[in-house]
Amino acid sequence: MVALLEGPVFPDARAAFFAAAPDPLDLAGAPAVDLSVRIGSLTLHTPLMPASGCFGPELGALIPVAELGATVTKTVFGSARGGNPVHRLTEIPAGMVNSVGIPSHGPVGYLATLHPRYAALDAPTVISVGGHRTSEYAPVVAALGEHGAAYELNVSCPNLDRDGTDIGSDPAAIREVVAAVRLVTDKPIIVKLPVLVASIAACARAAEEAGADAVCVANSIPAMPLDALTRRPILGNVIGGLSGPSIKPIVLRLVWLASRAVQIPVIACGGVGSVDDALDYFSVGASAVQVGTASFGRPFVAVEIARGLRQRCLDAGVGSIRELLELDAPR
Amino acid sequence: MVALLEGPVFPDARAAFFAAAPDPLDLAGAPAVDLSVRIGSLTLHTPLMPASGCFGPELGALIPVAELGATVTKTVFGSARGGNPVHRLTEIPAGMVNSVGIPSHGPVGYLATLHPRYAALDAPTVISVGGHRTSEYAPVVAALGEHGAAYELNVSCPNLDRDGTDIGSDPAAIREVVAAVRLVTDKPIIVKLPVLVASIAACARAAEEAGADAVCVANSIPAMPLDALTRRPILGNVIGGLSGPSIKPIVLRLVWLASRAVQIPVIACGGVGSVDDALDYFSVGASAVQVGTASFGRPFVAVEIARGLRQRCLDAGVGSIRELLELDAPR
Amino acid sequence: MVSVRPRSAVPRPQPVWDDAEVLVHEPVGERYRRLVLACDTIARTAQAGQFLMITVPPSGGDTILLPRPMAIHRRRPATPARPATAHGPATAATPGTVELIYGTVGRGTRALAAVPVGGNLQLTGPLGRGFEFPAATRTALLIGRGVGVCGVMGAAEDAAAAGIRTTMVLSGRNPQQLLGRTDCAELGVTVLEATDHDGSSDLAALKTRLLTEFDGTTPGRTPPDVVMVCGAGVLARLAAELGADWGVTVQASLEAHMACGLGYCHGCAAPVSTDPSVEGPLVCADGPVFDAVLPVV
Amino acid sequence: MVSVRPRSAVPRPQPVWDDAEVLVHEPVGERYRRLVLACDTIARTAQAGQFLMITVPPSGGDTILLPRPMAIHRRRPATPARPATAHGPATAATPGTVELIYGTVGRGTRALAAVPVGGNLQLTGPLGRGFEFPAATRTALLIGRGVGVCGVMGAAEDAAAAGIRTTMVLSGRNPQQLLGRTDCAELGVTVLEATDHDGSSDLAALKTRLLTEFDGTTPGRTPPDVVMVCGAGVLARLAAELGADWGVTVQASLEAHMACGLGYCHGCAAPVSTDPSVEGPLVCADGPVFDAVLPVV
Ligand SMILES: Cc1cc2nc3c(=O)[nH]c(=O)nc-3n(C[C@H](O)[C@H](O)[C@H](O)COP(=O)(O)OP(=O)(O)OC[C@H]3O[C@@H](n4cnc5c(N)ncnc54)[C@H](O)[C@@H]3O)c2cc1C
Ligand SMILES: Cc1cc2nc3c(=O)[nH]c(=O)nc-3n(C[C@H](O)[C@H](O)[C@H](O)COP(=O)(O)OP(=O)(O)OC[C@H]3O[C@@H](n4cnc5c(N)ncnc54)[C@H](O)[C@@H]3O)c2cc1C
Ligand SMILES: Cc1cc2nc3c(=O)[nH]c(=O)nc-3n(C[C@H](O)[C@H](O)[C@H](O)COP(=O)(O)O)c2cc1C
Ligand SMILES: Cc1cc2nc3c(=O)[nH]c(=O)nc-3n(C[C@H](O)[C@H](O)[C@H](O)COP(=O)(O)O)c2cc1C
Ligand code: FES
Ligand code: FES
Repeated sequence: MVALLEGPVFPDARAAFFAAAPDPLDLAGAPAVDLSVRIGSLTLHTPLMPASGCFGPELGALIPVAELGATVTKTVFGSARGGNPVHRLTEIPAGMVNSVGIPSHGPVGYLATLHPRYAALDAPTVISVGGHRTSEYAPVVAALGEHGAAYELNVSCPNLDRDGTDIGSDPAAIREVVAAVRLVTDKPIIVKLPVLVASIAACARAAEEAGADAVCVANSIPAMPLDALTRRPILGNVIGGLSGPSIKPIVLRLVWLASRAVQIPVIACGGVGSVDDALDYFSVGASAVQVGTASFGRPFVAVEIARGLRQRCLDAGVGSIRELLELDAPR
Repeated sequence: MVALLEGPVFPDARAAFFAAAPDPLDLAGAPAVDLSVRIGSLTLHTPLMPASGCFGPELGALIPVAELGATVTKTVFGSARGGNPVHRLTEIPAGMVNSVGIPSHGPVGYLATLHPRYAALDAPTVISVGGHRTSEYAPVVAALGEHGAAYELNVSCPNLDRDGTDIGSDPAAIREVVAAVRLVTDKPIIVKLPVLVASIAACARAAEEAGADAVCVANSIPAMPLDALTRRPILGNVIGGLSGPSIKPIVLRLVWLASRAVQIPVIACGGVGSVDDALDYFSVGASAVQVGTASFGRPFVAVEIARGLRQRCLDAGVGSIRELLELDAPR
Repeated sequence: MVSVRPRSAVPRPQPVWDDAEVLVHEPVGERYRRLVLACDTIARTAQAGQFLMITVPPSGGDTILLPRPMAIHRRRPATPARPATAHGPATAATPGTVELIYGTVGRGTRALAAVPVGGNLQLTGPLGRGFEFPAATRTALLIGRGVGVCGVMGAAEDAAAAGIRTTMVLSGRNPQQLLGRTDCAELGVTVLEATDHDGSSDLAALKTRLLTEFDGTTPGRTPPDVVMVCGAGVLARLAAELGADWGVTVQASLEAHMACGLGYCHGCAAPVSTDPSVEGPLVCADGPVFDAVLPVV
Repeated sequence: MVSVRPRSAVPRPQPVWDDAEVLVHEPVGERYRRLVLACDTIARTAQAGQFLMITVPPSGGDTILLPRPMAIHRRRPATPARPATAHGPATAATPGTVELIYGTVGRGTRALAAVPVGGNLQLTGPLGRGFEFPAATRTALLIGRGVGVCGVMGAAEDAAAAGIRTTMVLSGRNPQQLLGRTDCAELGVTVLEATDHDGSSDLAALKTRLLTEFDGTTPGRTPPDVVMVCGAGVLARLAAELGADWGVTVQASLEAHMACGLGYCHGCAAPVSTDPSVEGPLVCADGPVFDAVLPVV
């Protein structure tokens, strides 16, 4: 890997956006807006973070990362993986489908190349960890040592010890993964659940009972985009993950069910691209949201949502999102 | 129930459409196009049929039903059910969400009221059968006696004997349902699988091994539409099934996986609204398609697709959809 | 409480699907749009209070999947060409048309608003069970609010044809937005305006006004023989109260989210069943017009 | 085979995001459209062969999620206002602009085509590692096909500024559709046209022609010091063959489906890795310009 950003910084075009961050002094007299959220021992000052795979330290020079609650890395696996053949992604109406396949340099490679660049950003780093057996997660977390502020366990990975169905579709497998990781770290554990499960409530409860500090609901939905003309699969891997606006109504239900099933915070992920999308998820029980697909076209969208949430609270004269939702909700 | 259509028929506005049916005499000299498909002992002359819940005998007066391969009834349950509270459906971008809740008069009520009207139509009737326990399906099929040309088992129903997860998400439960129904009928059995399953291949194989003649892939996807202004659930049941164009890329993958997993025909169902949608499904292995949501706005769409498939074969000078796809597919 | 009206002696017309040309499509005030569609069969057969399912064509990149239910505001059957006679000059044949008025509220009606004059709209109709005057009706009170006026205007047409003396309450937010004034004038219907603007649409105020208007003592002020209502649910209740007071039949047109409009999708069941194993009546097939009575306490 | 070019001594500019005004947006022939965007920083800093990620605004009901990668065809840095002098009249300041040319192929570029002059486009750039002339380059052969011409035009600009004698093959379906003639004339680049129309774009024909053109014996016909190519994959192979024949460096610009353009989404890895545990280079960050060599047999 060559380092991407070598040159001088020309901040002119970005000055206005960076400057737009609300000046704390302006708020004198206004109610104290508290958007902070606790994930285990970690407190995020705002409930906005990027979705795994949809953020990189390269963005540190383009957006005010300090205005995010955390950053989230692309999933790190135990061994080196090259990822999937081309094409690895495509856009379809109201969504994109990706089959990047999670190339990874393993935890050692990650710590050597990417982590220092994450650590240099002004937000806690959530390291996403993957595995193809329930036994593969804990060693990666252990190898990451004390790096990262929290771990997000991506269990939307085929379980090679069983029939290749996702680890996250099986509550027992989730339990095994989380229990093993709990033994090697005291840091917050987030379990990121897949969509294609018989019972999201059972999966979320398995994560909670095994010691997770939060669940993230959900990952992209497996899909198979075809070329309109040739009818051939567009993706080199044939199947990819559908993300973006079209999955939101599906994920809303999962977040609602999960947040009724567990006491730990539920982080919503799926099709968030606006303040209203975020508020929709908060209204069905989410404590925080992740932004994926929307940030490719609008790299600043998560920061904008964080600012927008604060502004809506200020405008409404309330101090928290919960109060805002109560106001919003007509009787 | 009052009978809906009491009055005289005014066929003028429909004459042109009915007349558009290709005249067999016109085809002299053209290759014989054979679109027929076998589902167990039943042969459909064309691979087009409506999706359960999206057709009624009322349409017999509006569209040339004889041009469909079959009709499919709304799901019949063993006991009377009133269905869900309002609203029962809504439209969202690229899809609709319904929580009708499958009101049913039970098999006896169905045979007394609806079945005679289906039987009067010029296409075989596939009766959709549902249940909330694996033991509930066979008695309904038995009660239907010799009526109907085939049975479609809707296993996207919460299993009240277990934790309320869908019967169709559990291969063992699918096996129980199909084996029990197989004992009470010799007619073709189609098993209609849900989307939210860990392994569609395992579910399809369970159906095949227990004696099903076809699988239908898939049902609508559970979702939770919120009112844009109030952020309250739109549906009386909070959760409904998402159907229409936005689920097609998700269902394409399921059809592809299912048709590689079993030898019996796979009937595709999800977002079909055009000849190309149908061909996309055929190209990933489907043998027939069902049309649901698209037919509300365009009641004649399934007939149009059936005609369009035949026309494409004629235009290409081939005799079957398989040959058409081979032509279409560039090397 | 609404209940399904007893089966009528008059058969209902068979719905057809049609590809109807848009003859007029224009704004009506600030909030509404008028559509005049050429559809002979429907113009000839539709009964008062019936509706259409309109398939909204895609607009921009937005595809509308479900057809939208719309009341048939006016029916104008085709007239044949007539040669000049001693009584008047020659007239050309006119096509049969129906007129709709709708408000743009969401994606579907916004896309509908983009359909050009000269374009075509696919539709199914006439649908549902409409209003029907009880035998020997001589006077009628119709109540419509907002676009609900369109739901009852067909009854005003029938009343005019049958010589039934009719009063119509036109209710709405403000005087500028009231629909139906010209139609009522054309049909010889007495209009009572009721607006939020001056408080006259307030339910209690309206009730008092109607009880005075039809006080039963002053000649020409006897209560109507039937009340027909379409609009907000609270108006149906008001009508039911008046009907109970006056001892006359009340017919109310309901709305529901619909997919098929024909009676098979079960999307539109009215929420009136108390037994969970029994479904409420279907607004599209058993209604949209129901008998409205006060719930028994 | 392509490989990542060795790290350059020249630092790459920091990408910025910008909200650039659309100054020109017009058809170019039948298939393409030209966009001129006001973006000072990018016009000043972009290197030859770099690209932008353009966020396509929603058009009609259609929202485009992923930004679209587009080569920077021309860079025109801002010029300050100049007072009249003995040498000439006063000139107004001009803003820094970049010019893009694109073909409308799918949803994204169709929606892009709807952006009006005077509107704004959000974009990130300049991105990627572009073309770089090896030290002491005196002559260069550039090859572009279709919109691929835009990928190499920046190198022609650099060559013109550095006094490098340049020939450019403009390849395309037919003479009317060839892009870049005016640019080449302005930059003093010798043009060789090659079209499918008359068969001159045929790979074998083109190769023979280029080998003759640069036969190494006739004076002024010595092989170029570097070959730079952008367009179809087969052209990169042709260029690599020529480079091998002539013993000179070949740089090829590749395309890939992209989401971020910055190097973190891994959507754009080139399919050149043979070891499944090793990822191919990222077209957006390690390229789009790579060294192209013939595979070792
Ligand atoms: C029998 C009947 C007659 C009607 N007549 C008229 C009329 O003459 N003029 C008029 O302006 N409106 C009429 N309506 C209401 C009209 O159908 C809705 O305003 C329209 O469907 C809204 O669609 P939308 O996409 O703009 O709104 P959205 O809110 O975006 O629609 C979302 C979904 O909800 C449904 N929906 C939303 N509001 C209603 C509603 N009030 N009734 C039924 N479905 C709704 C839509 O059909 C759609 O499926 C009538 C409704 C019924 C049932
Ligand atoms: C570095 C680079 C520079 C480019 N420069 C130019 C240029 O100067 N002029 C020009 O006309 N085109 C250029 N392209 C190609 C251009 O990006 C695509 O034509 C465009 O993305 C197609 O988008 P669409 O939505 O219209 O097509 P669709 O086929 O509908 O797009 C579907 C998806 O595939 C992607 N995609 C499809 N074709 C391509 C392609 N050829 N390259 C990359 N992604 C693709 C789209 O970005 C989108 O995600 C360049 C591509 C790259 C990678
Ligand atoms: C290009 C891309 C790469 C992704 N990589 C990962 C990943 O490495 N690990 C992971 O858990 N999720 C990954 N995801 C899924 C996202 O984190 C997110 O769950 C999903 O995209 C849904 O959110 P969205 O609709 O906001 O995009 C990826 C998504 C995209 C689009
Ligand atoms: C209004 C409505 C009612 C439905 N009722 C049933 C049903 O009774 N039984 C069933 O198996 N599927 C039912 N479905 C699901 C459809 O049969 C079909 O599987 C789904 O809509 C996906 O297909 P589509 O995208 O073509 O609509 C219903 C769908 C809709 C929209
Ligand atoms: S709208 Fe389908 S049953 Fe009434
Ligand atoms: S486009 Fe994201 S890594 Fe290249």
